Amino acid sequence: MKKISKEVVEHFYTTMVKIRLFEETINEHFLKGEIPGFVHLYIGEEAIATGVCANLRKTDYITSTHRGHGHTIAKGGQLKPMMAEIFGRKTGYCKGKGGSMHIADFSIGMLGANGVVGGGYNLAVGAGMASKLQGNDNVAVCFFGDGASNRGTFHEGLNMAAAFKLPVIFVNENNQWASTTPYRTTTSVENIADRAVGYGIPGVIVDGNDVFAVYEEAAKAIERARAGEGPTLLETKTYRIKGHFVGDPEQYRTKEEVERVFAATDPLKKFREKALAEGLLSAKEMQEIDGKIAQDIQESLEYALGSPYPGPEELFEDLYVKGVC
Amino acid sequence: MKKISKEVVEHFYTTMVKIRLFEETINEHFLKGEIPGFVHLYIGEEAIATGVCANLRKTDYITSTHRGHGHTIAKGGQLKPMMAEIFGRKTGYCKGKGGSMHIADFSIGMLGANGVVGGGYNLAVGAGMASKLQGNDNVAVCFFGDGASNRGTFHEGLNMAAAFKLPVIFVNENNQWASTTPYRTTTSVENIADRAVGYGIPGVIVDGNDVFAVYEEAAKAIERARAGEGPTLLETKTYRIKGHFVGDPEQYRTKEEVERVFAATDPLKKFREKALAEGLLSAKEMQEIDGKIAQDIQESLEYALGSPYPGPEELFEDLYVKGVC
Amino acid sequence: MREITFSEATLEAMAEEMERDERVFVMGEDIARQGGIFGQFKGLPARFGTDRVKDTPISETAIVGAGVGAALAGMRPVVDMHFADFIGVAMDEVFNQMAKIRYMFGGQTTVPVVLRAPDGIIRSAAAQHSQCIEAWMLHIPGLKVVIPSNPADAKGLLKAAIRDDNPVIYFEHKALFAKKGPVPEGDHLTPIGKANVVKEGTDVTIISYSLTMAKALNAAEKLAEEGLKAEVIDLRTISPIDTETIYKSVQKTNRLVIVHEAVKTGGVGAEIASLVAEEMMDYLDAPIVRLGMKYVPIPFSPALESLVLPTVDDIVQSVKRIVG
Amino acid sequence: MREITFSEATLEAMAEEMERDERVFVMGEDIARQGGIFGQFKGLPARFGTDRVKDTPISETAIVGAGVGAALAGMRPVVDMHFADFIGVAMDEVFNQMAKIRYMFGGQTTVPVVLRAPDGIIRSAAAQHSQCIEAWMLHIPGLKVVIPSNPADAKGLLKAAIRDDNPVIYFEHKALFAKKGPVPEGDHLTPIGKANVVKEGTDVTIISYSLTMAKALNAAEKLAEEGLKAEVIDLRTISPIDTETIYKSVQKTNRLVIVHEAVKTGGVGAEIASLVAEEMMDYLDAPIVRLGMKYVPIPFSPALESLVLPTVDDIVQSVKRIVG
Ligand SMILES: Cc1ncc(C[n+]2csc(CCOP(=O)(O)OP(=O)(O)O)c2C)c(N)n1
Ligand SMILES: Cc1ncc(C[n+]2csc(CCOP(=O)(O)OP(=O)(O)O)c2C)c(N)n1
Ligand SMILES: [Mg+2]
Ligand SMILES: [Mg+2]
Repeated sequence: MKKISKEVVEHFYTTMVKIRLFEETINEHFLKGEIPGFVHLYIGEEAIATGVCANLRKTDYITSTHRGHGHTIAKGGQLKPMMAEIFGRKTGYCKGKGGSMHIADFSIGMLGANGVVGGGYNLAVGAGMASKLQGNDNVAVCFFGDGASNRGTFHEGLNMAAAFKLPVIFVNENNQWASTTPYRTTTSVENIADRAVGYGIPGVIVDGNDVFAVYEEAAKAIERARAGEGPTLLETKTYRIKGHFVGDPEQYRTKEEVERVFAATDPLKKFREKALAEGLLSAKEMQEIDGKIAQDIQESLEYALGSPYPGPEELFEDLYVKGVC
Repeated sequence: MKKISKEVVEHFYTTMVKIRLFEETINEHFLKGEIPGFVHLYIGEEAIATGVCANLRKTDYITSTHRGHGHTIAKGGQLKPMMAEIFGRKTGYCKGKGGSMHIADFSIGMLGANGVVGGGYNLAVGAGMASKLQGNDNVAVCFFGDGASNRGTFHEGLNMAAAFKLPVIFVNENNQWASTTPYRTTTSVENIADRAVGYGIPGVIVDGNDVFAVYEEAAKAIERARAGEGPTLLETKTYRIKGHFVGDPEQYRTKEEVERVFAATDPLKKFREKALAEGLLSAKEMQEIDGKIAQDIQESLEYALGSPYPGPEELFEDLYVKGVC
Repeated sequence: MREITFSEATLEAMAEEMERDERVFVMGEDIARQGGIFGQFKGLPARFGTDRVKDTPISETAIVGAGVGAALAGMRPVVDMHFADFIGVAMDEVFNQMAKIRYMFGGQTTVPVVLRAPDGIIRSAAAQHSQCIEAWMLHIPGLKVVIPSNPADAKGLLKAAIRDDNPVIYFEHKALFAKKGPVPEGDHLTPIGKANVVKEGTDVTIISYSLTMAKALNAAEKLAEEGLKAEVIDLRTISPIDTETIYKSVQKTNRLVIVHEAVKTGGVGAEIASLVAEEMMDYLDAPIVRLGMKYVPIPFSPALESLVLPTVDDIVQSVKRIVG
Repeated sequence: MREITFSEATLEAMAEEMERDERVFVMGEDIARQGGIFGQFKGLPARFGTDRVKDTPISETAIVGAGVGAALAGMRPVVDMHFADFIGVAMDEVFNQMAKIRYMFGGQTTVPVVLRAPDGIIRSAAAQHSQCIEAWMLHIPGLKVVIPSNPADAKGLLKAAIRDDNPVIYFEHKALFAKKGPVPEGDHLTPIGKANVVKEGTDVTIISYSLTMAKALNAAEKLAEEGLKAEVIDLRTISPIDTETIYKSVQKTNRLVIVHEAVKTGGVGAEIASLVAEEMMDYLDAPIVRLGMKYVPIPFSPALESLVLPTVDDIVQSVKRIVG
């Protein structure tokens, strides 16, 4: 494993804590009935977006899912417009038109969360195609779930990316659940990465709860893509700790199972233990980060709650670009 | 290789000759401008449908493609209603409503040719699901092209069949071309059968120009399916000898290439040589079959040409089943 | 009569039909383990087993396509689309297979599939989880399309759809699932193709369906307070449209307002308005009015979402405008 | 003016726009090696290379989805659907991605994609290769939809579509590709959203578009022989509909016939008829008439296929009926 700079280590921790706290805050306010729509939390999967995106530049692209807050934060999104968007405010990323399932920040190459499961593959393929046509070395990362791996778009996207050697990295977040449905009951292979063979591309499996491991494997795949060698299918193994959405009655599994798994896999706990054991970050440094993030989240919350809702005059705005031709 | 009875050997030859002559007849009359619509010929691929379907019962199902005449004949379809359908006559299989791209014979489990490339996978999956629910051991065979293997339905169909262990055999006819496009320019793997790994099912490659080999491999896959062990992906390697459709200008390849390949791969020639060399059928026996088939085709042609076109009163027939509820 | 929820009514329909005919089975995402995301399949797996109440992969083309294939092989599948918005994923299967197989193959077979599609706005689910797309289906010969507005019709239409030998798209509004209403005991069927004159009147015909029916009836009450007698028709079946009932009503009232949740432009209201403009022009004493969703993707923020739908007041004002 | 075919006109449009803007590229099945199944891409690969004129796998969701993705990343893709009938395969990409991305994300980005879709009946291609589905697209806020009837508009609308920052669906009738007509030299653009009054008249307004325009004009000639002056409008843009031009014409002629090849029920004619029934009722002296495809999947046999479309005589008779 190559040496990781302290800066990067701090970035890992900061990003993961930011995601965790952001999601906990959302959870709390959703349960209070303050947040409209449906919200899917990224708690327990922080290491994946964090590890992958730590390798990306601002000009690289990502496509996201219904569970997209973590991806946006990891790609460099800002807390205030995210929070405001989730609360349906005018100051949100999408002026309140998107909500939790449709957050995007095109200024940093975050091409949007997607309410259609498996809707992101081909968008990422297209972004990769654009990079190739433009002759730059930007890459596109597509995050997708285990459930999403059974959509036909998976196949069409991976084949096209492979056939055209496009700079796309397909990052599977195998959290073992698709809503109420356990992974192996509807998916015919033990590992999603096994499917890489069908496209003649590398299929890699990594512990999705270990940010260091994710970072390292993603780095290889991204370098490969930048070098024009085509796509990689990277499977990150994790577990969905929370309900599918906030408010999910979770009648399909026991609390005990979830708690047992989480105790063993919590990526933040894992990070803290390793950081302390290997002297990467001190307890004090981590506490400082915790405090700083808590404050940022609090500020973003106040920003959101203090922001107005969009007004009727904005209803037809942004539908069409005007004045062309 | 297990011993094949003389009856089966005769069936191979009869069926392949029937397909070849049928297609040549269609070709001739299409070029004379007598046949409406678009016609895709099965010439050069006769061994595939023949070898596969020789293992099937009347109660088994097949789904077909735009290149479906051979599948229908091999499954036991009748020449007269086929011919009449292709000529748009009222006595055709579909009363003239379908044409070459939409021939079906539900009485023998031939669930229809499909104008949508890749439209057949899920129909076959559904038929397999029905067999399983009904508790019988009928199987469903889905024929599909190399080009079709890049449709998302391939993925959804194979995953579902594998996850539910359905009695479906996916028979790929890799004729190296999807319309004007050579196989390897748009498909990311050397063999379609490589994709079986992505579903945890057997992927088998066989010489699609050798009816004996196809028969044998298909037999294994079909037995497996009947025994409740789930689907197989069987790739049959062949070559598209004719244009994509009758009238194709074929500007994308040379006549020489095609002739060279055909000389080496013609499944009928291959069969005849082997039959004579191994004493399976005599030249005289084959001539007799040739003569009999030529006569059958001629009769079906006369039947078609002598049949009336559908009348205006039939336009709204068959749209809805009436009188239910 | 006993009152049960819309969701319970569909559950009864499913259970009775599965009991009655072992060829009936149902598949879709998340229907077995938790009984459907709106609870509309609760208890069925325990009763009929998970072979006949099947959780599927997230593979909408396979769900619909295999439903069609199973129907061709003698079954009577009900397939669940989770959200109507995802029909787009399987549109080829609906449009080029399900709808055409019988006709294209000369009537050799039947295609008895029911596609259940929960639609409509609920709880700010935003642009990709709120849509009503019944108008697309109306434009596809070979399909039947039904859309109940209350628990009794929810049961009756679902049972009729399952027994119908034609493919039927069954839209059910997400915001209706929890609504209660009287439902007859026993084998209650609602005929496909028959609209329901829910309230008789002489001054204007208001046609609606699904969740919006409540607004139409509410508007009719308000109008009654002002002495205006609205006839309110629940369309119930989108395809085939019950022109007889519509024409009869317009002949009586000479005025027509159509209200639905789907986007107004290119919606089902356009077909109804056109039929009347073609066939009943001489009976019309005023312009036809269509009310429907504004021409935007459905925005997330409640502040905007609340603006896209026609309101009771919109209906009342429209009627007054054309009656006045 | 020089005369070129519809196909050549689209070829000029492509070449000029690709020359002008290097962000423009095109992908689809069978477009490079043989120049498109209707020859409509002939010569482009030699001129612009096979990176910018790309043969794709048979993967319609990837063709449309990657087109959208490339647009988000700064390109201006043109994607070819081979046959409009296959849009169903990629309907989710069209409906839930392409059409909604700009609005749903609060106007952060533009989605300059053109989707070319050859549609309509030609040579008994039967149920799955002959359809016209522009009405679905009209019902989807966020899209623009154009549909030329002649070579000049084919060029002008395609160039305008490529330059438009909104997603545009460009329907082109398969039976038009070989038709010749005058096309201005140079940078000819046809404005999106403007209908074309092709022939002025006072007795009736006939609205049509695409291949059916020829029948409308033919009918107008026949009517002229009988002293009836029809005003003929080529809609050219399906979305947004040019209501101004339509209303102006109906105010003058007081009678309206709409003709298109798409299935009549739920077709674009329904929207036009409804708009007029809502806004122009006082000007109408007769029932509106819609003519369109009969309510069946398109049958193969020429004996049946020839019965499904409205004829010149249908138009003439309809006009006479409402004028008489
Ligand atoms: C095309 C489509 N089908 C179904 C759904 C409903 N749905 C939303 S999330 C989800 C489960 C997704 O599972 P997975 O891909 O594993 O992602 P996870 O939620 O575990 O992150 C389903 C079925 C959808 N949004 N889109
Ligand atoms: C969904 C869809 N996309 C495109 C087409 C147009 N098309 C018809 S046949 C064909 C090529 C099929 O190639 P392959 O699957 O290899 O079958 P083959 O013709 O070689 O038997 C194409 C692109 C279609 N009919 N359906
Ligand atoms: Mg998951
Ligand atoms: Mg092929």
